[in-house]
Amino acid sequence: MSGLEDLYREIILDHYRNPRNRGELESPPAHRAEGFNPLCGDEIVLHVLLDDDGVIDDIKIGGQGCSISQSSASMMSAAVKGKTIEEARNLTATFKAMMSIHETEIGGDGSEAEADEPVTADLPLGDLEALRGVVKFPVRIKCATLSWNTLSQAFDELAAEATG
Amino acid sequence: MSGLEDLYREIILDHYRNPRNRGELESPPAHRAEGFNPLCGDEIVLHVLLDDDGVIDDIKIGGQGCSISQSSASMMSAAVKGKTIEEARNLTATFKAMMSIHETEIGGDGSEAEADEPVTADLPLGDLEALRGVVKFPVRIKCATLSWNTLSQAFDELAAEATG
Amino acid sequence: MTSSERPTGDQAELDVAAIRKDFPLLHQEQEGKRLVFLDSAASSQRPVHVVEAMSEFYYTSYANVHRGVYRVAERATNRFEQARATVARFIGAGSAAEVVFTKNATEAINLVAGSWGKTNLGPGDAIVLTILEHHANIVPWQMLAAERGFEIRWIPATDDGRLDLSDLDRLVDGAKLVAFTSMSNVTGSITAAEQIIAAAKAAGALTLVDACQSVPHLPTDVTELGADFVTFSGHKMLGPTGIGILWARAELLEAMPPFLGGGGMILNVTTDGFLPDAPPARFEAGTPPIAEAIGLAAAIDYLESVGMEAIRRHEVALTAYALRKLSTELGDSLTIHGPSEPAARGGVLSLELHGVHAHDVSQVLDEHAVCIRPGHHCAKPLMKHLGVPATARASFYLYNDTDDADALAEALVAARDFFAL
Amino acid sequence: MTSSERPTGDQAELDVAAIRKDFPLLHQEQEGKRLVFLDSAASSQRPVHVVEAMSEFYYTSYANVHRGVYRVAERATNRFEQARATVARFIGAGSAAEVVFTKNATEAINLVAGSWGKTNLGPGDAIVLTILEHHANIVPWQMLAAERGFEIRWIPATDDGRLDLSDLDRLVDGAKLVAFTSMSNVTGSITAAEQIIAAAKAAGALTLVDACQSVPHLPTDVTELGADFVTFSGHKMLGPTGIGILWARAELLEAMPPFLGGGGMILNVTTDGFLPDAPPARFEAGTPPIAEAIGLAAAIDYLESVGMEAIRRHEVALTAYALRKLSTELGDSLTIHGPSEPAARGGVLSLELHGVHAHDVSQVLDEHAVCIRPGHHCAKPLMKHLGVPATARASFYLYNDTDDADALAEALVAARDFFAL
Ligand SMILES: Cc1ncc(COP(=O)(O)O)c(C=O)c1O
Ligand SMILES: Cc1ncc(COP(=O)(O)O)c(C=O)c1O
Repeated sequence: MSGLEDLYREIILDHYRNPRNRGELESPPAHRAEGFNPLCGDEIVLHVLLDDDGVIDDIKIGGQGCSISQSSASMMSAAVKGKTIEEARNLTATFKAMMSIHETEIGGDGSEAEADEPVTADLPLGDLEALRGVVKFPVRIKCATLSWNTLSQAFDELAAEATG
Repeated sequence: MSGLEDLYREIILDHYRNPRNRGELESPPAHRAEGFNPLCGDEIVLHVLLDDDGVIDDIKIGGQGCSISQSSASMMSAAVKGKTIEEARNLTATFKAMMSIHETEIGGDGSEAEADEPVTADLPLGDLEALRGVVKFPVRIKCATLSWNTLSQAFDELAAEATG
Repeated sequence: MTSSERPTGDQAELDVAAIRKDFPLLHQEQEGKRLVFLDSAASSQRPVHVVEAMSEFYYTSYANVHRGVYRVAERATNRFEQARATVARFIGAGSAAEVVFTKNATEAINLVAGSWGKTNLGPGDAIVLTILEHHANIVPWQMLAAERGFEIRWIPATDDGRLDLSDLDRLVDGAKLVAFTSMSNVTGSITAAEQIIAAAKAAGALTLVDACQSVPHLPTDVTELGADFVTFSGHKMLGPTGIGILWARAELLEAMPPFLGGGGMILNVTTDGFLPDAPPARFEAGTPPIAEAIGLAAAIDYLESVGMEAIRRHEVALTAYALRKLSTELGDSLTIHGPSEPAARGGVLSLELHGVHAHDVSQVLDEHAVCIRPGHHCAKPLMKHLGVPATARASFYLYNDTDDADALAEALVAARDFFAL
Repeated sequence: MTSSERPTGDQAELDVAAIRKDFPLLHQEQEGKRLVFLDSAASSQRPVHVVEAMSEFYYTSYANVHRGVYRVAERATNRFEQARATVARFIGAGSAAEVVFTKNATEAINLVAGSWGKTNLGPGDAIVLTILEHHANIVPWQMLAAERGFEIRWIPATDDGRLDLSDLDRLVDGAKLVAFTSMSNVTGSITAAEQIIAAAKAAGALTLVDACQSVPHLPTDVTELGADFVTFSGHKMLGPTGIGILWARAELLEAMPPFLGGGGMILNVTTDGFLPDAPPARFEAGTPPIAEAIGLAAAIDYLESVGMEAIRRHEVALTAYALRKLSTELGDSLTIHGPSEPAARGGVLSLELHGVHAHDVSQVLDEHAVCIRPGHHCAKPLMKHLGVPATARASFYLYNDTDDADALAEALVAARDFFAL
């Protein structure tokens, strides 16, 4: 089961079993965003609370999913907390670049375009590096990126609210 | 071209070249009915004039079609003129029985049920016998039966008018 | 691989080894193990007979149907219409004209909604669905309801994923249509179609049976069943992709307006409008799935040569074996959704390995060359009812045997151990 | 059979003999004669590459797509999506997400009518069609117009079966959509797509191009073309039955509501309603034509290996040869509808043998093993315009050559003589 150990690194299983930042925040003031993986039914509910400087003051994760989507969400929450929106977006780009190698092949949902997005940063990913093994299992990439896509969606919604 | 000579008997070509009862009748008093062969675009316009005893006093054929549909219509007009509706229906049943052998195979339009209709008569077909060769060319059966189906439709419409 | 050593009384009726020979995909190995394909509820594999029937057709008799006079076109049309007659006979239809070819079961249901539903449902009306339904039998009705403003009522489900019919009469009262699955694609539960149809008839409602999961696995007689509409797909019954079936009573089809417009469904077209043709042509706009119909007919021939009764008995026996085996090997760590009585269900096992998400279960099983499907199985309302985000679904067909059930159990044990704290 | 004796300069570019080897159906004899297949405008034949690609896929990599975690399902999904990417590249689409798989071109047009049309057309609105249209690009709009009450305007045709664009600006003025064929399936006339699209754009109207007859025969670049919707079918371009394509600009697809509802097109479903997924999934309810997509990709590979430019040049040369040959052999007894200039048309010849109905022509030709199609070709408004009930249509593709044109001429002479008074 060498392939499996590549996918399910110890740190992933740890985040899966002990998810960080699990829960909800009052909304408003927090922004709530919901993401679906239509392929498998995984759902994620994000609550993001920004301070006046656009720094992520708090973030909570709800919903249900597999070890990959849950651990990715957990690691993401830890990684973006205390960061500005821009920093978080750059981290998202870096993470998705790591994941993008195969996403276009199994997407069929326009994800191709995503792969072309300029990667605006090449940040250190820390624990998130553990998810690199997912790339070898293309179907699971959508699990790993679900929470990140939902975070981008939350930022887009916030931006739309601000300008709209 | 032995197969072709079987299909295109001399009498068929004669009716094609010199169609009997070609034209229109004033409607009313005549009943007008229109038939389409959706497969090839052939159209037939029938005018039937009945006398008070339900005898076909006059019948005229309009429309366009191939040698088989035109000659069949021409022969039909000659055969049913002067007959009662019931006699004409019986002749139709006899003719369609001759044609029905393959109609179900190429129909796909419910013609199967038709083949099961009780054949109410086994009348002498006269000239119409010449169309027997059509059975060997299943696609053309619909050409041969178009005018007959349109005649049945005319009778049905008349009956509906009478009762309705 | 050890089947010769074990009692096979449960399923001795089918010669599964011989059947498997006909399915090339099942001959492959993965990581040195025989591939164990347990995903037929999503789509079955197909025997060489089916694939070769299509190839032979393309190589000898292909042409567009219904309009050609030349011999090849006539042959193509005959074989296409013979395929329709084969389907009609297989499901006990009164006539081939009651069989409409669609692209899949989903289109068949959309056709009923878009044609019958659009002309018969409006404000003040109600239809009845069930919590067991596949999205294919939910979303078309929700789309139509949003447009036409009628009510959708839901037959609830029991905890073990069967229909709860205790309130049936009240639910169907005043409804115009009751649309329900004959067998859940999640819990395998076989629904009491006779009872539902009788209640619907008593209430003056029509019935649509989503028979996607039952036609491939059980003998079917639509006339005896007494339903008004029955829908299913070719690809779940050894046939090709790209073809589905709507069966409907002739009088209903005759009264229904067209669904899609185009060539082949008209009597006449002018710039002012068009005159629709009779059914089934009326509902088959455009070039139909010609080779797919030939393939489907070959699939039916194959199923009939094995025997639908025999297939059903085999699956009941195999399901009974699997239920026993899984509970012996996995005990409390596994929940199997659906009826516990094998005769009340098809060979569809929705598994919940406690503490391990279905996705992860499926991933580990793939390492053991066991192919199952994780997810909501396009039945999210049922998932919600069962209180799970997803299940790991293993499903059997005529080419599966107790070896496959054993492999499933073994791989599940490995998955449990891998994810154990 | 005597091709070696005749100059073949016209078409020397394609090695037709070698190409024919790839098409088993063309190897058959009828009444001792080589089969001459001249019905590709209705549906083409297909090379072994296409049939074998599907067989190989069924035998090694088949599973339902998009939801499986196991390797076989992943392979199936990858190949299916690669097929989408192949189609996108072949037609110059901006992204694979702009390619929606349907069951045929007819469904593709119905999809645009039922989704975009239904939300954008209503009383007071107008769309523009042409007299050249196939019923597939007429009836869906007539059905929608009957429901939503908008006006349909018609671009007229010239006597020789081309579009008469003299009044184009007035016709498109205030219209919301101009839907037109890129090449008539009756007269072979290639329409001035650039001119129509420019006029439509100037008027603020969207454009739909029914490219069924051009994509198989001409290089196509939808982005360069500047249309909004382009539709075509797999079975006319060496692909299998059961698959069609809608290409549309991404922004349009994103704004359009679903057409058919079911599995695979949702993000979420509850008993209260559903949330649609993004395109193209939004428009592909139910199990898609999986093997058919694989077959279509193989067909595209084959076409590209021959070269679309080379195919076009071959067909122009062959059409020029056939037009000359037919007029030499049949003179005044034959009318050939459509433009007389080969470069202005595709290899579709609609023949009218004076005094002999198309049905009878086709019947006699079949005795000579020449396969052509008689009828209205699903273009009744055009038939009416041309003043004929039906035409006898011969159509060429990459596997036809001057021998075939000669056989056609010879058989037509026999038909004329047979029916001569
Ligand atoms: C110009 C044109 N449009 C549309 C169609 C319809 O294509 P299909 O039957 O594959 O839906 C055809 C083919 O019959 C055609 O020639
Ligand atoms: C119960 C049920 N209904 C409908 C469908 C939809 O079938 P298809 O995807 O072939 O349209 C399926 C299969 O996915 C099913 O299992």
